[in-house]
Amino acid sequence: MSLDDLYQEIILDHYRSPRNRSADLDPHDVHVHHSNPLCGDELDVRLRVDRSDPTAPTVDALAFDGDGCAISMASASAMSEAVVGRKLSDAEDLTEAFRLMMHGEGVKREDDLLDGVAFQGIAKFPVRVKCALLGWMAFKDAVTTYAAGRDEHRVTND
Amino acid sequence: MSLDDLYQEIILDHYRSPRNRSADLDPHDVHVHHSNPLCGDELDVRLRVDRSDPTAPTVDALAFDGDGCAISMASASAMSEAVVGRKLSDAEDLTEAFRLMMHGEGVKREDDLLDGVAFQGIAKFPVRVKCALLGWMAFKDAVTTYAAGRDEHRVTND
Amino acid sequence: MFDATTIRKDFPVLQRQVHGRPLVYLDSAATSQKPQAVLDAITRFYEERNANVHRGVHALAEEATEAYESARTRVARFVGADPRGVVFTRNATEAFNIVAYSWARTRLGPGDIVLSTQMEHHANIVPWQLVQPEAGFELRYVPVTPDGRLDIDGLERILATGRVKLFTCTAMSNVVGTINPVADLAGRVRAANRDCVVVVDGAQSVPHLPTDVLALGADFLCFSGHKMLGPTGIGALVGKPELLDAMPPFLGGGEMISNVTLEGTTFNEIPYKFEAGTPAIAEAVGLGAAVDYLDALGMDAVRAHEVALLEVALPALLAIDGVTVHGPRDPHERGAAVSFSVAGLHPHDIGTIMDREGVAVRAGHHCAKPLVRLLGSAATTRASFYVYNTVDEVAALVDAIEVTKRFFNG
Amino acid sequence: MFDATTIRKDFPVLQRQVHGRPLVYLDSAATSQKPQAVLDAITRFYEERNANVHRGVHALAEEATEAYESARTRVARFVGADPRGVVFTRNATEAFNIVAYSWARTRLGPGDIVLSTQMEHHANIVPWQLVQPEAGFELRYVPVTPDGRLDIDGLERILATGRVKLFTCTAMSNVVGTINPVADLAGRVRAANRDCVVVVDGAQSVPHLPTDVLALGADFLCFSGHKMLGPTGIGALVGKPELLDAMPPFLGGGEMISNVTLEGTTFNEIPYKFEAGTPAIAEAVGLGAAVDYLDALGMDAVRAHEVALLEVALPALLAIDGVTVHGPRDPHERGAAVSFSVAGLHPHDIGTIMDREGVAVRAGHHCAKPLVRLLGSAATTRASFYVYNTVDEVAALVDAIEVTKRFFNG
Ligand SMILES: Cc1ncc(COP(=O)(O)O)c(C=O)c1O
Ligand SMILES: Cc1ncc(COP(=O)(O)O)c(C=O)c1O
Repeated sequence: MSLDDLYQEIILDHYRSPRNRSADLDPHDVHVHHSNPLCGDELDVRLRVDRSDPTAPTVDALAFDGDGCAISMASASAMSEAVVGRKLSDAEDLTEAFRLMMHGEGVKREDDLLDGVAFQGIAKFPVRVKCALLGWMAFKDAVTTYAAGRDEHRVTND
Repeated sequence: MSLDDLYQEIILDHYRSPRNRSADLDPHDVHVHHSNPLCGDELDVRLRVDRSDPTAPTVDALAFDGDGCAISMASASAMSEAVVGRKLSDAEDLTEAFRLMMHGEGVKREDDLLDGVAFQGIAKFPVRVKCALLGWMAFKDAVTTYAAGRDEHRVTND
Repeated sequence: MFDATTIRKDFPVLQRQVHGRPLVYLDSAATSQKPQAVLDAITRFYEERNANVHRGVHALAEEATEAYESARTRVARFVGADPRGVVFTRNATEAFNIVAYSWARTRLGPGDIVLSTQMEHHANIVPWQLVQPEAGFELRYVPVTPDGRLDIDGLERILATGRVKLFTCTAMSNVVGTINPVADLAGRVRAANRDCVVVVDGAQSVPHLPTDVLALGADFLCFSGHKMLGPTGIGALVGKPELLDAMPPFLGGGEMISNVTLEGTTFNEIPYKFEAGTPAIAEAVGLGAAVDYLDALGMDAVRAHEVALLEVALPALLAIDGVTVHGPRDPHERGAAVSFSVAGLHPHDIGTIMDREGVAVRAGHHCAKPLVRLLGSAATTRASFYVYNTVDEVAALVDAIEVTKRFFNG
Repeated sequence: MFDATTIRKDFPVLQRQVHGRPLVYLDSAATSQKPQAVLDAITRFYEERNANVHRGVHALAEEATEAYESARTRVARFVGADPRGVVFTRNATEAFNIVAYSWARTRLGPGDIVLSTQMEHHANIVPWQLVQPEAGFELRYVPVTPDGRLDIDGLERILATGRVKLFTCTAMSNVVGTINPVADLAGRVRAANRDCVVVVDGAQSVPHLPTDVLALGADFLCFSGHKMLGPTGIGALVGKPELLDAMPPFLGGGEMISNVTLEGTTFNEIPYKFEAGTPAIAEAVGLGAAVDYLDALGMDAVRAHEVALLEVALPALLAIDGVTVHGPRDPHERGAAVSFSVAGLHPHDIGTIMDREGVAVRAGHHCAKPLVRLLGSAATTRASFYVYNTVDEVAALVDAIEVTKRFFNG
């Protein structure tokens, strides 16, 4: 596996020109802060939910901000593109597909992951897998927090 | 160093026919019990002191008894022969000569040690040195205990 | 086919001469010898991928981490455990201390009983004694019968108090060889108190018997690498993950933390929570290779080989005038550590003379003084067998005892 | 003559390629590589005289004991200590825990202060935090100045309370490289409280500087074998014998006892009192060989070599646009662990790209989060040098940083 596979053009592009990266999202329904003390990564995810169909709330908008390595920031950026517009339940399912891919268990929903697929090669670098997962896990937590009727959550991952 | 050096005829003879080995000594001035819990050796030494010259008390009689390996029992036997009849101070000095010999620091008072000299070779077997010292250290303790005006002492040596 | 004569060739030290005679190594219960495969695994680790583990982003660090964690997985599989429940320690002793300090000391108090047995190695006595004054529990011991077995009635009497919160016993005695019916004992203690924690000393059993920690009914299992063909400096505490999870950490430092601030610290997940500082990396790799070696032999075959040796050794020893053998006489009820006494001779002298004959046995209390004292002496002589010992070596043992008797009895 | 190019040949792993490039190993502050002499000492021990130590009467047991105790004597001499005060541990971390559990926990209470510093490795923070709630002492930290030194005024202010009973600091920072004036600090704390116990973290200094524990004014000195060319699984707590003597034991088991009965136990003399169970025998032998190797090089020459490397490396790093070097800039005031930051780049990414160039550096908090946080970041990149590193490797480091910058900045 070459360097280019690890930081391919797509990942570098998200790193250099992040999508949906912003210090705030006004208004938002839920804000989560995730940190990884071992790496020192810090990530904020703000999520606005569209409840126009009360039986199937969707991701109306999402903003992330943070401090971390190229892979964690690029992955959060790719995540933001993949989940906006999706039903929460569907986005959660997509998150699980990404997680399984990062644990080397094959690629499902390849088309829906959009640029997220580019992170597939990182599964071969165990110490970097957590970086790629950070944004997705924060999103998942945001959905769970929202579903529990709360609007704020701080999590420390190892 | 051959087996014969370790358990030479002299040592085997003291082991098979111990001198001054007896469960009691009547009367005696002081009784010490030494044990070495690591080896499981147990040794009693009873000492009678001749005070006819109050400025120079001497070893009137000594009896040892115990449970231990051939080397410890033979060495106690050889010790008993070497110290009986000596002034306490002189016998203590002889004990020190034996101790130094066992630590490989040369042989002093060779003639006075009598059969004790036979144990010299054991200095080369570190794990057995404590066995050879047991009787002599018990004797030394008996003298110290007597000098302190007491008549009984129990010691656990490592 | 299991053939000790072939297996011996894998063990460089067994080519050695001692006092001009071929070494007959019968002290494997103290520590085993190491096959070339284990030495090679250690050397190769240092020559090819030595680095500190966890969190390093460079290739060597990744490879070292992979080697270390793969060893954990193989050790876990060897005893039927979840790798998350395998904490690498220095030795079995440290494993007991972790349970004593982090579980017994923090959970138990006055009114509770920690129940050990009179058959235990000091490693399974002293840690409980050390934490007992602070915790305030009562420390009791299951009695041992004259033939070297646990006294089940004695056990039941103590269990009847309903206060036994931790039960610990060895799966195989290092002195009398007895194989204890651990699963049955665990059942009894849990029948008396459902929540009783069961600790098993596997220091002798894991090297010599097929082991399944669940089948044993053990909450914790402690063992050492150096007795099972592995290097010194490595052992394991195998624990139920949920128990380890709930325990406070023991040693503090790097690796075992999640976040450190000057005000306080959060801890890493298990098993890392109990592995403070740079671990014994090469040693874990060596233990992994030892487990592979034993797996290739097959633990059933290892056990069968030892039973076969015992079938020769026990009658041969008993046939020597003046020799007493301690512990069970049926090879199927015991391991290959055989303690014996020779009338009128002290074990130290026996050990020394036998060494002159090239036969390495242990003489002393075998770090199990309470048990040896029960046998009515302060010391015994112990011959212990392993995969590389042969029937010829049993004969050498018998000959050396005869030489020793002649030497002292003139 | 000290010649790193010749010395390198003693280290098999340095012949390795990584990602098709020669390995440039700049992670010795995490763990050092091992010379052939150390690997041989370990292998020879197992091939020629492996046995359990102490009390065995057979030849192998005597030889193994001799090898183990001779290693202790040489390690003691290496740091100017009495062998009775050298306790073998798994690593520096365990050494700190012994002092924390057996000294601080049993001696200190409310009103007392344990004073560490903000410059410490987690091994010198977490053990004090772990025992603090039980003991009730106050745990404080000497502040660190922005240029990575201990704040002496801050120290004096805390000392002025008169309540500091234990002072601990590193002799050399593993992050910013700072060499602390330990003897001077020890003098200050003892001037404030004559009985204050001084603990020194020698994990980085003992491998890289000539060490005399008395000259340091240390009551306890903690270090690890694996950072000083020795194997994993071995380290040392060096303590004043009279202090160790008076301390209760920590881990319980075999070796550390004098007599065991079911009612209670008496303990062995030092250092054995603190070495429970079968020790890391081959690892001690390996550490003895490492100490011999360093002695043959001469610790003054080792230090001079590292200063020479720093004289090239520091200006070269500072000359790179966007690079900040943390800690003292005068090579004579610092060790060879050099942390740096590159503007706009995350250390993990730097470490990964540099690894692709064959350059092994560490990225992260280096188990010293409080200090790294003070430096204003969550992580740094660290290059650390040792006896086998050359000026050419400094050039490789600089090149790799340039490559990394180009890669991310496009
Ligand atoms: C300054 C310092 N102290 C303590 C330690 C802990 O050493 P170990 O992990 O070998 O216990 C280290 C090593 O990382 C260190 O650099
Ligand atoms: C039954 C038993 N338990 C515990 C131990 C302690 O093992 P270690 O000294 O490796 O910690 C031993 C080894 O002597 C043993 O035989």
